[in-house]
Amino acid sequence: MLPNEIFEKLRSVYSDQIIELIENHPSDSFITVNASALFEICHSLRDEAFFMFDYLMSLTGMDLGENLGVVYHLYSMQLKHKIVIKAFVPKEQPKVPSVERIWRTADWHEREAYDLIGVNFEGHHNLIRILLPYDWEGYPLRKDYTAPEMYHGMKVS
Amino acid sequence: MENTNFLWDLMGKNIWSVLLVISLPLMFVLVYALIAILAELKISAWIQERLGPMRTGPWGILQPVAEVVKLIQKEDITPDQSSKLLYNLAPFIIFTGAYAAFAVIPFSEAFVPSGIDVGLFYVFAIGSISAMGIVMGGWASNNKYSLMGAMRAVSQLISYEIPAAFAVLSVVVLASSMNMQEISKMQTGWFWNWFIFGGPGSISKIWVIPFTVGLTLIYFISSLAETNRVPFDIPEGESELVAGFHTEYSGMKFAMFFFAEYANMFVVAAILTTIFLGGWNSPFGDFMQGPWWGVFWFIAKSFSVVLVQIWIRWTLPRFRVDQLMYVGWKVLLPLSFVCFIAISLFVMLK
Amino acid sequence: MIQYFKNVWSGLSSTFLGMYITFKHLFVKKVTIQYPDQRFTLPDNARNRLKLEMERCNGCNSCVVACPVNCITLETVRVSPEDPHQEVHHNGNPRKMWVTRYEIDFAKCCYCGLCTQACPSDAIQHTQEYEYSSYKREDLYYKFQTLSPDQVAEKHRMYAELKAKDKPAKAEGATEEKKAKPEEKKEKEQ
Amino acid sequence: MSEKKRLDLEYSQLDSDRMRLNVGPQHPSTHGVLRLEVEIDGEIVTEVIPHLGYLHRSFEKHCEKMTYPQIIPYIDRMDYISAMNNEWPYVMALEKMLDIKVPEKVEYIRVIVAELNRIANHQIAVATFGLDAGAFTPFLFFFRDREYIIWILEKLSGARLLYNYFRVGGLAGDTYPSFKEECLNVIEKVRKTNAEVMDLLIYNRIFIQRTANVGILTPEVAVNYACSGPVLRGSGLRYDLRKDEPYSIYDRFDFEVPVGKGEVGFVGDCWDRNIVRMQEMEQSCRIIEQALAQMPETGDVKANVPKRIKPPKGEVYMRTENPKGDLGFYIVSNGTDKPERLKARGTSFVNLSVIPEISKGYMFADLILILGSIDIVLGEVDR
Repeated sequence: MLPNEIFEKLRSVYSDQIIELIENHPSDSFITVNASALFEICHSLRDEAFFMFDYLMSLTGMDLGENLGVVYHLYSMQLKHKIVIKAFVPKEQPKVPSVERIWRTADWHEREAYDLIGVNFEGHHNLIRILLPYDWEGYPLRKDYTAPEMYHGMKVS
Repeated sequence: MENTNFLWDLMGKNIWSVLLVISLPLMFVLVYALIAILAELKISAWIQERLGPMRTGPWGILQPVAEVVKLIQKEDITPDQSSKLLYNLAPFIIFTGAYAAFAVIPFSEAFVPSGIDVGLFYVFAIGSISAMGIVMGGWASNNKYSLMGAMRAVSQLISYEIPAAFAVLSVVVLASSMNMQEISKMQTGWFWNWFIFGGPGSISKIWVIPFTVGLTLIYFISSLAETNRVPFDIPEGESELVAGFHTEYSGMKFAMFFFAEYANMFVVAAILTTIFLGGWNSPFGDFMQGPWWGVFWFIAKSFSVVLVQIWIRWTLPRFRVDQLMYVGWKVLLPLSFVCFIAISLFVMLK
Repeated sequence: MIQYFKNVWSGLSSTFLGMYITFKHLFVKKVTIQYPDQRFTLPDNARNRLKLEMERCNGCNSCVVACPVNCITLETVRVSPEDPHQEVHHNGNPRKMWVTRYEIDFAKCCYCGLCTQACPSDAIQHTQEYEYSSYKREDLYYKFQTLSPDQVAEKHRMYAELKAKDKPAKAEGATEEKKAKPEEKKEKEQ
Repeated sequence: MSEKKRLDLEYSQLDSDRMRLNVGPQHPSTHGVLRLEVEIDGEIVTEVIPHLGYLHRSFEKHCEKMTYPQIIPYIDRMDYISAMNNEWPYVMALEKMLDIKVPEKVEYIRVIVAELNRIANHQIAVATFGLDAGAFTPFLFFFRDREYIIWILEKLSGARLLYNYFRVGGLAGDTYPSFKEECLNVIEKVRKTNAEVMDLLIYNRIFIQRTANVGILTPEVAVNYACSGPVLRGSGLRYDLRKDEPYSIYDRFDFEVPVGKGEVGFVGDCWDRNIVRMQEMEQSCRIIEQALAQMPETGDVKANVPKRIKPPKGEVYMRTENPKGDLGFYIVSNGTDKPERLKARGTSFVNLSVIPEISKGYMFADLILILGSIDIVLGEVDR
């Protein structure tokens, strides 16, 4: 299924929650959705017979200035098609519903996005830092991040 | 037993001769252990198409010496939270257990340190001491890996003692003696008189040969388990338990564990040689037979068994702890029992 | 029951098969070599320690730009035409830049080879030398500049004089330079 | 009270404490600096909590500060035992963004080096798996053969492990004259060793006992955890990007995708994951043979690429079949010569996340084997 067909299908069910489809060759085309409805959309993307996106390839957190973005790269094992879903949330309140219950692989990906970007995934069972030390402060992949001078008496450079 | 120790004849029974008798096996163990370590290094290297140690002495033959010197120089670490007395005692107990077994091993028809009549029984009794040492070391280290290693080691030693004992008992039944010197003497003559081939006797013994060969194999496998060698090295299973019960040991105490392992290997090989492979007897009748040749044959046979142990180590992967128990209780024990009964029947009907 | 004996048999037979294989390998020609005495020959393009040929280096800074780990430190001074000490490059062109400092921190270097490819005059190149470990990090800080500190001070002074002399013309010169630079870049891209 | 009931009661009253064991970060079998917090009940594992990050090098943060060609050496250091395969999706993503057509010969050389590196990676995977099971000799047999592969790659790229060989639109260098013969020689050696290791290790009864029916990963769980590579194929799913989404020139080669069949146990156990790697080596050999035969003798090794790589504004997610699974690079470009965001979907990172799921209820020694069968490289997990 092509991205525009997926977009139309989603649009027919979720109407306003699906914001736009951006196609810009040679870039990947992606669908922007409303973050509040993300869980339901992902759920139907996995379970509906014409989507069958059972394989979450990658989950990326992004810093876009005043917004934080979460990008989902989905793939279907049965139907062999893929789609990119994006959701944007304001930086002050970066709350995105967790899709960990839909794709278990999102568990660590979401922890990573929380760790490095600071996206708060609601409904994640264990949202703690994964790559950085558990008591690290700040979210390094944000553009306005400045590394601390010292960490537990060790010089950070 | 008359004439079991040439030193008694030579020097009489005084404090010096006794000391000499005690120290002769010790010297042998030290030299043997160095050679065995070198053999392990070199055989493993050759199997893996490597050269092995080459830089210490010609062809690296001084490598074990260098290793021992290095271990002596190393810092002797005692963990802060360990139980100091037991921690320091454990390596010596293990080594003592291994070394005490040498008391009854007949090196030659003219030399056995102590020719007691219940030699085999003594060996098995003494062999359990090393289990105690392992538990002491593992528990006292205050390390979870050590503790797990120690627990595994003890369960393993206890389980494999039984098939080994059955194998030995069958020979005791055949030879109707527990004196190791006596058993060795019984196998004099050509190699078909060895107990691996049913022991001395008429052609009718052909019925018993499969069972004795099987028992030899069973004893060999159990002995691998008793000495914690691959494929039964789970007490020190490197990939899981880091180093098992001796994880925390370093320096000379580690060297004691090391020596004890090799000494133990020789003990089980020596028992195998004595009870199944004709002890100090030449395989070719009177050819090269005699007290001095006896020492040669005995050490040569025992060392070959040690080499096979080394060879197996570099071939096989390791068992898991439940599979080890399976092999011990459900394979070796029933099979050894069957062999034991068959041999007993044979002896009764003979 | 049959399965039981089959298992025992397969255990024994596979063990003997493995022992046979390892036994064969006892007598195979060994593949390892005695390292410090014998060595493998490295291929010509092996990427090991860097070397710099100063007569080739024109101080163009492209290696510094290419380096992903910033291990190269480069400082240059323009050659004053009145300097009695003039050098020519290997290809006969006169030197335009004095390289007053060229240092590589091999503790940082990742041997990626990007600097050697970026160098327009093949001045920086990889060598076959790979045994140069050291007990101190400072020892891994290699200095390639050929000028002595006194000479460097001299060059700086010369350049300052040159600038002072050109001061009236500086405003024009600077604008010219700025214009010239983007053009060069465009040419490079093409 | 019946005997059984009495025994049950006694056992239930037995005070069995669970022990928390810290496996790693310094442990012989964690394949790097991975720390597993393991709760064991006797020998049975009841809980596994992986703690990552001991090798975190802020790869993604670094990338935002570097130009596109400078990132390639960093990518080598992610999965450092299959660096060639790592570079590939990255340069392919950039080529897609820049719309560059790669010369024919480059495609062939890329396939050959990637497959050679795949063999080398699987050799290490099987070797260390055997080592986890306690067999040391196959480990060194594989390392011996891997050395021959590394020599070829060293002659091509100049480095043994961190090649930095791929470039956007081409390669760093051409092949050398004896390249073909050496590749064929290596294939022969690989096949010989594989046959030997099959007897020595894979079909050894003890090894089968250790690995069969251990760490069973069902296809549903594997897909839900987005496992890929031999871990997924070991569960019986025929999913290989080289077949499913033929990138580069993989559609020109005739090869099979081996899957776990449950030959000695259930489908998806450690043995299956391992045998898939062994069979993939053979398939890689076949691909290399075909590629060597088809490779054009002469040709350019670099497409016409601007000197400063500035992809247009946009984003690309490109994935290829790494030896460990599919490795993806998500590159967001803002039109400058530095990426706005670069996310690497680490294969080992995703594959490792399945460990807590599949290792519960097995023995502690099995946990080590399960970890070994997943074939992780901590450089890629922690990035």
